[in-house]
Amino acid sequence: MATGEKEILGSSAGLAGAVAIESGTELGELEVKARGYWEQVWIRFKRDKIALMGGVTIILLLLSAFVGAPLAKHWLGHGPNDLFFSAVTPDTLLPVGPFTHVLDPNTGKNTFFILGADGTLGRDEFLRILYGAQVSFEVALLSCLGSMTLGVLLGSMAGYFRGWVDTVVSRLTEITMAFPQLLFIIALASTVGDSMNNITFGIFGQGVVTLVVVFTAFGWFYPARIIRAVVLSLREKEFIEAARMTGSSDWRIIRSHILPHLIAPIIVYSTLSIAGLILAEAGLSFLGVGIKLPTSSWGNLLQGATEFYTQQPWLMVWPGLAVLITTLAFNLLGDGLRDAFDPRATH
Amino acid sequence: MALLEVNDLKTYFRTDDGVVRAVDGVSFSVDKGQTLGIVGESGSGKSVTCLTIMGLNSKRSAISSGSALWKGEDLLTANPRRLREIRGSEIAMIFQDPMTSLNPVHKIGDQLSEAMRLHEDVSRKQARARAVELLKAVGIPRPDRRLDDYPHQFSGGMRQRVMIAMSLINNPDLLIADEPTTALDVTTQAQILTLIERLQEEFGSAVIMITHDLGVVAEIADDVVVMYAAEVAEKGHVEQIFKKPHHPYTWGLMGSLPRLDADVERLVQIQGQPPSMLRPPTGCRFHPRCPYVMPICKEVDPELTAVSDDPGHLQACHLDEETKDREAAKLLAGMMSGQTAS
Amino acid sequence: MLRYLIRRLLWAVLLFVAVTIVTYIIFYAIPADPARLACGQRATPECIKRAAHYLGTDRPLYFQYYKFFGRLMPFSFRGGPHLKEPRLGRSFTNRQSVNSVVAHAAPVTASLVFGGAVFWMLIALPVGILSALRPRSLLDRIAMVFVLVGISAHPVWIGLLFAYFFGFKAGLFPITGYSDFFAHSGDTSAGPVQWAYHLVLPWATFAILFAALYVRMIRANVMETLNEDYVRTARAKGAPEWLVMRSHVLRNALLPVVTMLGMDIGIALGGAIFTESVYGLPGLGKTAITAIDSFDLPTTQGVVVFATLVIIVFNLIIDLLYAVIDPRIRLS
Amino acid sequence: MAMQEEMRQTALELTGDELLVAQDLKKYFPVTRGIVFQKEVASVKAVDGVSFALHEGETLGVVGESGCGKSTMARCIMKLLEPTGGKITFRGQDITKLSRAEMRPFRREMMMIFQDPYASLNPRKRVGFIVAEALQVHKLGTDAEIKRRVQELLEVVGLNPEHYNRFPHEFSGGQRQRIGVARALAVNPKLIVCDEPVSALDVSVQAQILNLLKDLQRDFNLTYIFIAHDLNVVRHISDRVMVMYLGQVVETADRNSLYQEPKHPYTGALLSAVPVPDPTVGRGRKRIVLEGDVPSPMNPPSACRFHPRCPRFVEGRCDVEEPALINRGGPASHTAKCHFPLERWPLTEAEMRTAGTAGTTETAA
Repeated sequence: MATGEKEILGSSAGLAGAVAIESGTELGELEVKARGYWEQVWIRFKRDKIALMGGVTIILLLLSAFVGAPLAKHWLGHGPNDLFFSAVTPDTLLPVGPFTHVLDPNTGKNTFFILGADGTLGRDEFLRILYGAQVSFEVALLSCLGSMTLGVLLGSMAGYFRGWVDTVVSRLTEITMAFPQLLFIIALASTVGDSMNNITFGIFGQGVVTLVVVFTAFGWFYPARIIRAVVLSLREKEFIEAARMTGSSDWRIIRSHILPHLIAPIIVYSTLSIAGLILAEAGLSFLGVGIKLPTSSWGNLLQGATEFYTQQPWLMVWPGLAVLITTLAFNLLGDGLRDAFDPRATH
Repeated sequence: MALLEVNDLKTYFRTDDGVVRAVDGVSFSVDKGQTLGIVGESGSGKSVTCLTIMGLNSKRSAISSGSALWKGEDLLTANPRRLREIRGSEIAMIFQDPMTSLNPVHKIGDQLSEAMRLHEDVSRKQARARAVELLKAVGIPRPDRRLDDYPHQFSGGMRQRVMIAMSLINNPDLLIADEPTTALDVTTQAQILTLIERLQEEFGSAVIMITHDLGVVAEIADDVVVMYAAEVAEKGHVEQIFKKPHHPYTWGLMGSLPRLDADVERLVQIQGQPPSMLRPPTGCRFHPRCPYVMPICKEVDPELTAVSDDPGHLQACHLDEETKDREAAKLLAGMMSGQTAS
Repeated sequence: MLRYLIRRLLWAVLLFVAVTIVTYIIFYAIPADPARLACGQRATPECIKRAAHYLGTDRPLYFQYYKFFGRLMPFSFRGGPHLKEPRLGRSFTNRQSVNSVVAHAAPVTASLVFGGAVFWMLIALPVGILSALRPRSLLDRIAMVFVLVGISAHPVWIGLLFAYFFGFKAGLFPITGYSDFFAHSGDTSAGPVQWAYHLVLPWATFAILFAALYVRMIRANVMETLNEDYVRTARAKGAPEWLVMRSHVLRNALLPVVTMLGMDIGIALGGAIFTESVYGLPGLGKTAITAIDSFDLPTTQGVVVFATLVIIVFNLIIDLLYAVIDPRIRLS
Repeated sequence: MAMQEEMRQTALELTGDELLVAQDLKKYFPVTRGIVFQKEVASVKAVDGVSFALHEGETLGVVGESGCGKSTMARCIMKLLEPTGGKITFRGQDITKLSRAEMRPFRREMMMIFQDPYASLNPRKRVGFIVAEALQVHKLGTDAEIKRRVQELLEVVGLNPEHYNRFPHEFSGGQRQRIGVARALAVNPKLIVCDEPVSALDVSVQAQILNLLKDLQRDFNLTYIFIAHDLNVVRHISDRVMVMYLGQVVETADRNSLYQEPKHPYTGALLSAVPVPDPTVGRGRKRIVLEGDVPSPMNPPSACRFHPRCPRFVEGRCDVEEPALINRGGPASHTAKCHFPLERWPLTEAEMRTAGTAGTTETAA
């Protein structure tokens, strides 16, 4: 009773302990030993040179898409959608090859096409690839954000509260998985596309919003399944029970015991899903249901290249290579992060 | 000649964090029909010792040295083919976790007869008949029908019986049981121990019983090896170990066990935690936890030497015998007094 | 077992109904006016009205769906005669029966997908198993690079590169076109050899992504199974390594691969769309894309419903197959 | 039925000053089956009518094999699981039906120590946070006060108070269990439910924790419910012991009475199965080996649940009439749920099998 309380509180060593702590911090000893989870993850991640390379590549790609593209446009003096009839060889009707000077009819000056022209309309391939990167990143990052938000919300609710919420979410994911997804996405992109393609909020390319909506609609269920599984297994852990034992509210348990465990899978899955989304955007644009011309995208550049691929094979190399490098960087980063978060995983 | 003679056995594992010395110079021998108990806490290297003898460690990460003479033939240097011949037919092994030790996609009968057909040229029918015989011997009801069942249709205790049947199907000379009852309840443990004892009488096999339970060792072992931190702390006949223990670690183990037949207010507790085998303590590995620690203990690793008045009893401790006799007597007297008090 | 069967079967039926509902909403409720689309470019109000009546879009949505679903059924509702209409309707563009459109396209896609599956398993099985057995070896490292490139490179791009190098430059294989497996008498342009010859590049293209995914999955599964206690038990019995591998490691490690294979073949039916459009194969995907371009709703929808049905049937088969090969499910 | 109810009641003589009383506590887990709509087809009777009373400062040991419902019972008492039936009274107040909010003040009074020292500490949280959680939740003190208190608690359980901002993975199993003890102690609870607190630990460390628990009980006048499958450990720490089998209590008695004169054949079998670390004693006695496995709690045997495995099974009695948990001879507080209790202990296997002179034991009861 009261005596017990007194005894625990009154134990004199407490003060000595506190003093020891302070001196320990001074010596920097505690900092060295008390390595937190995130610190350990970071140490493991730093050791993984390949994953670091992926991360650096991603930063460079983002910079070149959102900073480099406008700069290049400024320096070259023409935009990605400007048409140059002089960039098409008149007798063969083929676009000009890399490193060609093209006459700008507006200014009468020569302008430089680093990777040549993209097709019979004579647009600058290099700038189109840079601006295509913008579109790719916009679609991938926003769709990832959308599907992860939806997925994490539904998945964690299903996992934590079980009951009818779980039933509904689980059945919904099963139904979504039974769809021939690609066909559906294409169909959806074409039916809702007409009304949504022109929504750009002033900053996005045409069709970006449509793709984000469609990808979000079909992308949430996989993260939801992962998160649900994680929360379900967390829920059975004794430390959750221990938190309930102390009288913690649901909100406190979710915030301080469940969420910290979800960050790792969310980060890893997001990184890997961005790679997939970049591929998907390029695919849909290639099929003509994604980003619509004249807005450039790696997918519609690839589509344009098929017309000339026997005569100008380089045209299909550039956008494909851009996709490869970007997705590879995200995949490497994702794999590295997974290993850093869970060193024992076998794959 | 001893059936199995292990000399200065060492097994190190390479890991990302460094070399783990799982077994570090262990010697013992087992005679025909005898039961050897190996006791120690988790991580003391008792399981790895036996896996090394069986050649079942991962070849990629484990390095072993020393020798394990099986009827005079060194198992550590034997070629893989010869080792396979011995495994399962002359030396058989039972593992700790009966839930995961059986292949979930094969029928029990097939797994049993596989063990037999690997070593003997018998027909499917003969192997099946033998399997029924053994399932019966280990006390599985309706064995002929249960042969066609899958492991998940058996309870933990029943699976361990199946494992025992499988290990005995070729009449092995030595049975290594690696904590066979740790995962089981006490009544099931009694069933399994009784079974092993009975079968040992019937089949005449020698047994190595690996366990952390001193009680199990006291009940079924003839000789006992006490392991601590990859080394042998003490070994001898079961009576010697329990009546006149000579190592402070053994005292600690015995004193820390609450007992059914003795009352003590406070248990003897061994301070601290078992060491990491990545960086084992210098000198005697028990010295950081030893209440009798002397300066020499921190520097010199004690040799395993015979107790002066008892040549079969070996121990590795710097403490003088007089103190040991006194302390051991005190410990046992303490337990005895408890016994009378109850 | 029977209970399991019935449950899977009922769930499959339920899934099918759910998918058709969503399909119907996407195709007939979201687009502005199907009737206008049905009339084509120069739609007169009269035509639209007629078309709306014919399509039933002047009736409430649930009734439209009811009719649509009723047509799909192999038997008639309420004992009346079955509608004398093809189950999947008629194309807006050429009034062809969608059934026959699908029937023509399906074998092409099936050839691509099943051939591709054989292709990818032929790569993934040996590479996955060997690299699991020798982690960090040269083969394993090469396999891991292949995996990364395989999942990162765009299938369209791989297709274009293959077509360029093996088709155009080296002239080894045809770049476009499809050839029937069954030759009509006297037709030398068809037959199994021509069929395979035309499909080599598409198969290779199609297989790369899945081969990469499967190498990774098989490698992980085998590595995990190698650490199982029962594998140690098998070794302790004295089983030779090949037997341990065959009967204890692979048997268990490849069980989940079977399920994945079933699901992926179903998904791949839709995924074949890229390969089909690169190589100009008249399969389901190409049909769907052409139909979407010309706002041909019934055809698009027909392809989607068909593909869904195939996926559901496939998953069902896999479920049942799994129950046969895994005693833990069969007997529970 | 009515008679049995009555007997259960008589077995529990309440004086009014109990800290905790459980009456006819039940927890059934539904087994559902269905294709679209799940319907309940059966239930796992994990805890099926458990009653006991607990006085302040006392330790009640609960033993039984895995699956006997001892952990489920602990979670029902802690209200981590909603009991299906029965009544739990804490200090005279019925807490069975309390909502989570109403339960909160009681959470300060009863704490739990968990089995797995790895799973029971959140690996992403510092030790300080873990130990302080109850203090934070119940808003007991400022941050500085809480920090000081945490350090004191770490000291009390034998850990270095400097280590409050380390993570659980930096501690060994035994030290982690000490952290678990510190967490349970933080708000000065009256009752601590220990759910197999030492079964995951090495023998040498197990003794440290047992000694610590005993010291704390002495110092802070704690009341324990101590659950374990190890009879040695339970005997060491308990004042009274309750033996459970298939969700029911089969025997309950003072420690000495139970271990020296078990009445229920199941208790006898358990006691004889425990290996004794003494070669002369251990080999001298005979184990009573029970046949078969524990039946499924979904479909427990009729009448006396132990009858299919019982060496003293009498057909027509044990499988027909359920015995009551009442005094079967010996001290008044010693109750057993058996028609044919053991006459004395130890018994040889042959004596065990002869189900005694049934009539006399019944009348004696």
